[in-house]
Amino acid sequence: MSVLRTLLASLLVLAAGVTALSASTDGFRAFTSETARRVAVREHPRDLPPVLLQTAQGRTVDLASLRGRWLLVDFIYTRCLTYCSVQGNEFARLQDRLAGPIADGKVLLLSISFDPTHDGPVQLADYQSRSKDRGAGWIAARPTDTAGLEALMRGFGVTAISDGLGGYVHNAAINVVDPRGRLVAIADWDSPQEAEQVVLRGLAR
Amino acid sequence: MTRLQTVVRWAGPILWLTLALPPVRHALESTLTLQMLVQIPLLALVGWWLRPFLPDRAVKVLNAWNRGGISGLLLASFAAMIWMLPRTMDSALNVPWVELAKFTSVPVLLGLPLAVSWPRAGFVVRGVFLVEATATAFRLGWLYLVSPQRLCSNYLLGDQQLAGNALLAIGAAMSLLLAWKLMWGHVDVDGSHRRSHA
Amino acid sequence: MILQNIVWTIALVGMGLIALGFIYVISQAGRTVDEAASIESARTSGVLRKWLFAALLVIFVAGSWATLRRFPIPPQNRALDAGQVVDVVASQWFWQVTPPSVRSGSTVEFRVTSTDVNHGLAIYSPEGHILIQTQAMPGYTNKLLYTFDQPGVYTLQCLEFCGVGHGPMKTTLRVVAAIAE
Amino acid sequence: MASLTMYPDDERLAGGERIAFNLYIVTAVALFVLMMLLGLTMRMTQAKWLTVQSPLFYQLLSMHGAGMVGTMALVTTAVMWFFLRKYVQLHLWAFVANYVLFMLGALCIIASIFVGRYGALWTFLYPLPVRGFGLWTSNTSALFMVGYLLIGVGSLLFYLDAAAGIIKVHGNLGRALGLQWLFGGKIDPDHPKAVVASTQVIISNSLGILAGAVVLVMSLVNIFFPTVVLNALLAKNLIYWFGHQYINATIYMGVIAVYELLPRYTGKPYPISRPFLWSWAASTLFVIVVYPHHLLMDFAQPRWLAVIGQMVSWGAGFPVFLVTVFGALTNLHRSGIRWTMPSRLLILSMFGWAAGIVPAILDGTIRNNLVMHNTQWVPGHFHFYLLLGVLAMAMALMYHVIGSRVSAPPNSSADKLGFPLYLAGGLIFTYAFLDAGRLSVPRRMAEHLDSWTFTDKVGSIGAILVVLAMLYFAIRISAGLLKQPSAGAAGVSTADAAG
Repeated sequence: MSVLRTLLASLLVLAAGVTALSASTDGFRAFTSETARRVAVREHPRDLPPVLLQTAQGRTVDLASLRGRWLLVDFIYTRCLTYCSVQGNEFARLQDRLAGPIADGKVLLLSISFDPTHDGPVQLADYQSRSKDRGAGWIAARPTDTAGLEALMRGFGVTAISDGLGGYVHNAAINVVDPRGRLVAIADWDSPQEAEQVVLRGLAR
Repeated sequence: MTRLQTVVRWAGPILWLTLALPPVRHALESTLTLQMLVQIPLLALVGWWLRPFLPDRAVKVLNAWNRGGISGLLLASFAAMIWMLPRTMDSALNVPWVELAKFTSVPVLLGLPLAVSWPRAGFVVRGVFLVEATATAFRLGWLYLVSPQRLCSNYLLGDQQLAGNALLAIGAAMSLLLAWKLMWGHVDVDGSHRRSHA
Repeated sequence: MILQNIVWTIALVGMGLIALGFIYVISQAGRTVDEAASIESARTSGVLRKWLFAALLVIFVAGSWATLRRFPIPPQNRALDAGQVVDVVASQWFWQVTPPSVRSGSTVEFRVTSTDVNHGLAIYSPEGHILIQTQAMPGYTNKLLYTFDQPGVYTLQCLEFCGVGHGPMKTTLRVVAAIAE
Repeated sequence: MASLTMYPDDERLAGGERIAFNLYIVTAVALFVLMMLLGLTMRMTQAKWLTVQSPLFYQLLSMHGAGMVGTMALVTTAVMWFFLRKYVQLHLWAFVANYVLFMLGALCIIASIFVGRYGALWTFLYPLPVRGFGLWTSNTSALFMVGYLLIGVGSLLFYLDAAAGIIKVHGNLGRALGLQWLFGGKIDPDHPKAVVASTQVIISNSLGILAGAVVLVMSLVNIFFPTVVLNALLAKNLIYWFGHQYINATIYMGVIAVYELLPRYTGKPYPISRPFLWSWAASTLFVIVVYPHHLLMDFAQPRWLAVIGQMVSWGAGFPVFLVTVFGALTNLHRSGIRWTMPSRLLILSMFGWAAGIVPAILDGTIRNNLVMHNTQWVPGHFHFYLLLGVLAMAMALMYHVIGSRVSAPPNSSADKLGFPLYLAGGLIFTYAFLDAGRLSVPRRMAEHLDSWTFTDKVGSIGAILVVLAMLYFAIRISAGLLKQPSAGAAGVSTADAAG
């Protein structure tokens, strides 16, 4: 009798266990929180918070006011010597590849610093020129206050942690925001083609 | 009940509360290695020590559904699997309800079932469980070492690799220990049946 | 005599000796003996086993020394200083060999790797027997040394199963006569 | 002398045991015939007597490899179970669970090969399973690997149950191996050889299965998450460590039949001795550490591993030649043996193992491996000791058992024809492989040059003879097993079989 009961209990545990595993991995797709973030954004686009940003030119812009065009957003800090610098180059290259839509005012690139205490307009402008900014359609900016920074980090799901050497390690990526102001896709930071595809597909619709 | 016995009986809840204290919690979650190989195992230990709080009648009922400890060990295995995922360990730091889930489910669904089931498990069931656990340590360690990117947004790559090496070391230690015990040690094959009190 | 024939001869002799031992014992198996003879034959068997052990031990030690004294695989972690270097890259299912020809008479270092799965590089003589080989592995470069004595067209054949195009995965290596200096 | 009783009572198969044993054996002999037919098809394709397209050829090769290794393991597990259960308590459920999991695993493997067109061979050498070039998908490879995992779990259950039984009687595995008598002390003359051999298998193959469980799951992770790239050399090491121990365990399980049965047929006791214990202790260590001889051509391996591979390969000859084969021949010498099928097969198996190890040792030598590795020399040597060695061991037990079921000894005139057919076919078949190795013919290749087809043709002829003999054996053994045991059971059949 206890054999049958145990068998039944084990089958129930098995079913519940597989269900729980599946639930906690979005159906065995997301085993890391970064993948989970991407799956979640793809399936449920997320509205962005209204946050005030100060650009490299010193102007103040509301993130919400940038609606009406496609935004490619990445997060940086300008002291970064490793891949953030490459991120900048990738953005400059995207300026070339998306030159047409940028000229039409349909696409805008936006680099946001999560290290606003250090990254003022000067540092941001320097970052852009170091990255060979083509001069059109790319804004580098920083949030104007801590609350804004937190709202941004939460809204985009960005985690930056200290690397123990005075710098940061963060889940770098290219975030795609549609004209309605919703985060709709997240692409690897080193595969701008992927982000570009999403934008071009969106523009073609 | 002597004082010592009282302390022993309450060791589980005391450890539970200690682990939940914010400074302890932050310290043990400051690196992946600490969370995975110290905090979660200690939470499982809490569950093991909660065993005396189960009423005898409940244990009796459970035992009827837990021949050879199989269903209990299966439950513990699934709980362990879920808390081995980089995603869950990562989210526990950012999402309060995940952290709460960890603090409750690891003791209740991992440690406690182990405590209830292990003494009932025979040689074969224990063997399968231990071989699988050893293999899992090797697999996870290997995985953490070869993953090209960080598996947890909250932890550094170096930390992840430290955890990987630690897991490989744990796997190796478990294999050697098991091999040694089986080859030269004393193994009480029938002990499980004799100790399987209600 | 090429190595393959030496190995074949040793194998035939070894297997033949074992067969002879079996045939001898089987030919004796039908006979039964009395207690005394049985004890005597047990004693003989014990002595024989000691001799067999000694013989095997001598073969083991001498053979190991002879075959390992000069280690047959070149060191992999330092420069080999061979006169010629050929890079060999294996992919499903073709070889990239640069340069495609070498000179005879001086040592060639083959640097062998793979871009995808495990392959095996075997160098076949123009007569069609394997001269030497190594594995081509993704992520590793195996260094092989060989000196061609004769000019001619040698074949490089894949020798590790690598998918359906494994058999036809071969190319040629030209060995030209060394220029007299 | 209890051990010389032809059919002792404690070996009788009662009720469920008989059904389980018959299931194992009938399944195994049927699978052997089928897998041999696949082998023959491939050999005839190489001989250009048949046309099989390359994709199908490699599917057949994958099936033949996985199928033969699995079936060898299945049938020798039955040998181990048959004898070990006399000395320690084994649970029938573990024996049956192994069978059920084996069959489930086999189904996965068959489906992945014949439905999914998997063709990355039984070694699933990383990363070939995920690079099928459209012939097979990664999911197909995953199914194949799940099949292995199921079979591995089955073996593990059986070994753990056996380990429990052995430890209960002997305290621990070290004492079961007889390590306490290596350097002195009076050896218990009743210490069963079957326990010693089984213990060795449990130790080494559990390690092998552990390695397999790690590398299989990691390969699965790579299949579903291609960004997780494994180290190809590490994966290869683990695969060969697992594969080597898994196939070698079949020899060590099978040889139990020789230890148990040979003395009954020669009528001479076959006592346990210190050299015997030394040989098994050494074998236990050797089989665990010898696997690098499969990676001698991976120059990236540390040199010391290659040296271990060669020296231990050579050293492995000592226990085999000096103790088991020499002991068997001593037992046979002037014993007045009556030649029936079991006794013939037992002696053949000793010859197959001993002679087959010669080309193995030669190939395990680094210098020779440089020209022999991955030629047909390799299948030459392992077919030698699997076909003429291990399979003969297992069939000796099968014939022995059916000897108790019918009223005549297992020695019909058809048997008298079948045995030499098998032996001659086996020798022709294996020597054709070895000679092809001498001629540098690669193994595992569908397309053969015209200059290679001579040995292919000779090998095919040998294979045809083997298949014919095996087909006869399979029918004969299955029919014999399905007969009811003779009415008088043990006592009566003793006289029959000895007569």
